[in-house]
Amino acid sequence: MDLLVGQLFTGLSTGSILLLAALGLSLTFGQMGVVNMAHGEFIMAGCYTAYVVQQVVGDAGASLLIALPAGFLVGGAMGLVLEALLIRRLYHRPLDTLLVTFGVGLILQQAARDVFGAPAVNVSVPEALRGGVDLLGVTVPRTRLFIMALAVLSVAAVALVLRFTPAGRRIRAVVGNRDLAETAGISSRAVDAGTFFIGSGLAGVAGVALTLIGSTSPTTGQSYLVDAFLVVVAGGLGRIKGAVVAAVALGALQAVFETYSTASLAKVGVFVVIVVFLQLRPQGLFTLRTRSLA
Amino acid sequence: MSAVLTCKNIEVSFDGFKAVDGVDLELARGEVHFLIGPNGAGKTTLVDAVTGLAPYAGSVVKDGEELRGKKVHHIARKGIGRTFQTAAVFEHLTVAQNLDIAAGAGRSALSLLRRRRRLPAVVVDTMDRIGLRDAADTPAGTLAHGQKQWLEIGMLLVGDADVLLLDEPIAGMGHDERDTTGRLLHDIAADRAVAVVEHDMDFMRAFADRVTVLHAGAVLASGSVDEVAADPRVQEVYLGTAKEAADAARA
Amino acid sequence: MPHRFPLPARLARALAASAALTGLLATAACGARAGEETVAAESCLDTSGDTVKVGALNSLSGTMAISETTVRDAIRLAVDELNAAGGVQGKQIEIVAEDGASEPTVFAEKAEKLIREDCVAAVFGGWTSASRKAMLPVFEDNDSLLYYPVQYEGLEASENIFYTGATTNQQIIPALDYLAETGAESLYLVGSDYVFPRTANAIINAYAEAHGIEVLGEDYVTLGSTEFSTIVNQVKSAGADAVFNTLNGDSNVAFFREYANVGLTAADMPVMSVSIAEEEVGGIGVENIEGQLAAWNYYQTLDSPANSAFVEAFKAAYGADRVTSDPMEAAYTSVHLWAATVEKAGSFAVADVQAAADGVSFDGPEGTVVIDGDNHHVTKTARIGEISADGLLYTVWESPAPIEPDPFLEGYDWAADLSVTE
Amino acid sequence: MSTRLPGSERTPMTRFLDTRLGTWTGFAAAALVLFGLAPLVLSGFRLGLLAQFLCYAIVAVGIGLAWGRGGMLTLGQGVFFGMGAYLMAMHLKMADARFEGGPGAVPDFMELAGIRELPAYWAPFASPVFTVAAILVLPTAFAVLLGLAVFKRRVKGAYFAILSQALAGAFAILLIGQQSLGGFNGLSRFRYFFGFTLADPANQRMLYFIAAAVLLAVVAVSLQLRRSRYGELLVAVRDAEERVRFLGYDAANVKVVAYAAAALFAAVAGAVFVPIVGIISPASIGIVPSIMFLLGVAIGGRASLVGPVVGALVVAWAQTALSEQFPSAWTYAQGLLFILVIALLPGGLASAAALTKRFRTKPTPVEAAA
Repeated sequence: MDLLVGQLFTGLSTGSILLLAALGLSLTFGQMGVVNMAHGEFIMAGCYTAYVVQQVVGDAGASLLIALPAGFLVGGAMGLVLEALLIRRLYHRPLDTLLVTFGVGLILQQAARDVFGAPAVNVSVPEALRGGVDLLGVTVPRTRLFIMALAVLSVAAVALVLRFTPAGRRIRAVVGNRDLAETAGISSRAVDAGTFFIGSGLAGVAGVALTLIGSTSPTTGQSYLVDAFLVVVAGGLGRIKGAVVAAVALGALQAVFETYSTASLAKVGVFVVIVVFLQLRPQGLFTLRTRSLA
Repeated sequence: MSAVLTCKNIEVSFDGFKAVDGVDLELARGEVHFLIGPNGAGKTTLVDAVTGLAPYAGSVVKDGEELRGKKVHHIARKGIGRTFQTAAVFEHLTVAQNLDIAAGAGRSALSLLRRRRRLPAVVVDTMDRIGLRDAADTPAGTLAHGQKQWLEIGMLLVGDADVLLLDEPIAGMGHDERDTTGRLLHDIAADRAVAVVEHDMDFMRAFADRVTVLHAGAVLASGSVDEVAADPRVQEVYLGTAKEAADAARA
Repeated sequence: MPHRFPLPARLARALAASAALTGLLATAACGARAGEETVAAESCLDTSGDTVKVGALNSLSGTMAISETTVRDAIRLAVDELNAAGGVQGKQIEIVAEDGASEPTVFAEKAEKLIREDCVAAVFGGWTSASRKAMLPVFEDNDSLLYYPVQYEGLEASENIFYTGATTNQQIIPALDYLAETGAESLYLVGSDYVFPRTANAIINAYAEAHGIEVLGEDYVTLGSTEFSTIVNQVKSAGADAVFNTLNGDSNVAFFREYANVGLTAADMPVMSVSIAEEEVGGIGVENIEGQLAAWNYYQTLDSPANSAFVEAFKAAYGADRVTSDPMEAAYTSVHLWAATVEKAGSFAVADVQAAADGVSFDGPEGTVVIDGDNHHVTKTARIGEISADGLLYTVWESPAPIEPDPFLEGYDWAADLSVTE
Repeated sequence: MSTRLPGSERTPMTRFLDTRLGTWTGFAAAALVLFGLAPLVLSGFRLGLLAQFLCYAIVAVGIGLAWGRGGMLTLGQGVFFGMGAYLMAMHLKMADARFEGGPGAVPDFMELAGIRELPAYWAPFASPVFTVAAILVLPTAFAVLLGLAVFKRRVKGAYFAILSQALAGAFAILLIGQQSLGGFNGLSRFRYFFGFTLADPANQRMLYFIAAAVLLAVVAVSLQLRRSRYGELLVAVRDAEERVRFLGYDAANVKVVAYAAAALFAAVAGAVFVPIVGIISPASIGIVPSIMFLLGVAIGGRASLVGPVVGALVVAWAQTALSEQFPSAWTYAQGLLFILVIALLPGGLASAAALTKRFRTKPTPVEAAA
């Protein structure tokens, strides 16, 4: 029983971390087909935002509350700049965007190294989030509960924005059919910029949250990126629902593999499962219907 | 004239929405057969289904062979060719290369690995036929819009397709080009079945041998141009078109 | 279109041509076959001038740059000291610096460059075992010298390498002795998935079996992994007396945070780490790791005149906020050991240095170290340190005397049949 | 208006090289430089370095084919490079063990890791013939299987890129966990290469010649593929994959051939790389090294034949030359090169000559569809 609950919790927890990292990607990848390899560095920027805020504010609790929106703004602003300077020019070359943003990621990583130093820096966990809570016989760290709550909150916020705000409706229209949306008078450029802002902002939020459990160093973002991409691929293009299911499934899968074999083999196992899965559903879990071929 | 291609009770649905709902269609050799209907009527989806792009229920039979469930390239090899709304030619290859590829679906692996020594006669003839002989070594991407459409039709001709499904072949063409295209269609329909998805009513009236009107995924009317034009339901649908198009754009 | 031969003929002709060409060149250029004597490349070391070059080969970019840049600083400090004191054999020492870029292949390439193009007398550097393994054949084939300053998994001895960091019997085994002395009867092993942790854990398993200690679990994570939920839960439910931690780098941060967050403390389940030094404590956050143990041979807080001088000189050179750590000290010591050996040999030549090495000693920050001429390792004092609230480590136990190096653990019966698990 | 593909611009030079005389002239000139000039002017060390770079160039030729001509952005070439390298390294370790310890001896690193029994899958690598066959067959077969699995299901574009990247990551992790393949440290310390002593400078020179010959051979194969009808078909698939399907071709097969060829080239490069550099470890084949293979290709011109070769050589040289003086600046430079070349000069250096009037970012249709 303990083991099962522990497993379940670990799966959910790993899944929520993956989800936080992948949510923004899913938006930008889904809408524009843009593979943003610098997304990991936006997460890292969020981590360092948390660090800087904490240096200024001092109190760990207050600084976390400030850092979350600050991280969103920092990530979002970086996304806007990236979109305006580079991605906008490359919309018709999504594969090239992948390499260009990889270059951006390299530069951001090195910049972090030069500004903050190569060693990891410490972001203190607020007193209220230290220690664990006993749930059904297993100790659940509060930081992980916090991250799960944040993931749920982020997904809910994104879903609400997409569903109920005019901006969200425009985004969905562009995802559904870019050309048609344009003929209906929606400026897809403005929508793209907006999406990129939100998607990158979510990376920043993820970064702030991840300081609670992981290290803050120039390479932090990189370690989440590949897994996040796999979530998006498995989840299907542009589908938040798909990303959620895929993240939790991958998290659980990883946890199970890890318990019954080694953590290294778990990574390989997850990859194999995804390739097999794509045999069954080449376009991911949930796909949008697209009418035109070309 | 006998039907080359027979579609029976075709149904295509996406996420519960029936884009094509029980369509019967026969294409016969020697006819230029127009498929018309308002946006969202299911014309392109029907073509997608026949060519293996969209899964469907029902039956498509060509020369006595059921095509449902076959892969796209197998269906193509059965002699069914199609074009797309935006001309799909290989922009970075020359006209001659485009046609050579289209002519060569049956080539052996070894011959593929060789360099092309001379153009097959059918490619040269077809270039004459579609008026692109002088543009043989021009990259297809630099052709004028209409020329691309012709090239695409030419690619089906060299490939020995005897059922041609053309999706808006005159979109963006000038008046003279339309006439040329129309004559070309009749010319190639002599020994083939040609279906044309089109919005342009003048063009349809000038060149259609037979017309099928689709609306909301079903066949509304079918027959000669005059028969169809006289059908009150067709008139009603076409008066409503402007409103529907606006709705679709807002969705 | 010009006439062409059919493909098979042309292909055959091209293949024949390239095969013939290769064959021709192979026979024309072929050198010694296996078993024949080969002449090792002649050293181009030139000692006729006022200066002698040495190489410093550390990663200044890539993932290992964090650690290796600090080693570079220590090497530079030692060379500056030598030069200020009149040089070695009266000659000033000049550093040729190269970046290993955290890539074994780059280490091999740069080592070869230092030896063959720059004609250095010796090279100081390397950190990961992979980098050392990559450089080893280069130094052997070119008959040159490498001074390697980092604790490692042992099981190696080359004529062309001097190992100035601890081997396993100077770090792992004393750490186990300490845990056993303080009453640990069961252990849980957590490590990164590479050679050092796997070898260390093989030793720990053999030791445990011989000393009646139970190993309750053994887990590996990918290098750089930051997901420790499963492992920490397993550690917790296993309830071992202590954890032996061979994690490397950023994984430590995530591990200790998770560890603290599930409510585990140094008091109820201490963690003995072998890769956490002064440099790493800051990133983990002192509040997450206070009271935990580490096993090294040197801490910045060692109380000796030699260490005070070293720490002072280092801070003066690189900034008051810098800390000194074990690998840095070992690198610093290695430069002085080389100089002392050259002085004893009266020559920079590799063969002379090798011949003179046995018994050469240096009174370094960690105490007196002596080169063992047989295995080219050095004697070292083992020290267990506790991480304190100020982020530094303080010695809580040390071996009564410097421990002789025993890289193949020949002096330990229980280690006779070590086997690294998959 | 010109909308030619970057890298396929017609200049008098490329026109000449396209003739039969031009082709032979090109190869002769390259052979003269590689076999004549380079050994004459370069020191033994520099020649060894060049040999290493030539291996990267061999990988680059394959990437040029798969990515530049076939539109498959393969971020996982390190996998095939690593396969070839490890297969060769296993043979070298076996040969060393047999030579020094007699039959039945296990390679030195295994002995140290406590592996006393030779794992069964190692045994066949004692045979040089088996090894060479394995290098030529195994990675290619793996690429074919993987290619069929993904391309038949029409996984393409960014999906394929991400999958190939994840593959590289998974492969590196898998290797790190295999103690019987040297784990994280990889395999190193080779003494003999098919009976020749590696320490001998004359044999090191021989290795250089082998690398150069392999590069020329690979370029020749790639050239033949490009000029053939298959080459045109491959470009057609890149530009409009569905269109090709509607013409009756199985586009997946077309892609698999180019992907497998790229894999074969990478594997051969890896096999040659090992005796030259003396080590292969997971660090050389993971996600980042795999992407770095692309940098040279992009700079040189992905769609051109010689561009990737030149690009790979230039990047490798720049890395060696610059990274020692400015380690951090080199990382910035890498990042900037990726951005500038791909955003502003998608055809790479190969297109720079033809790029006289204005800079174009002409969309290529296949990617808009991806």
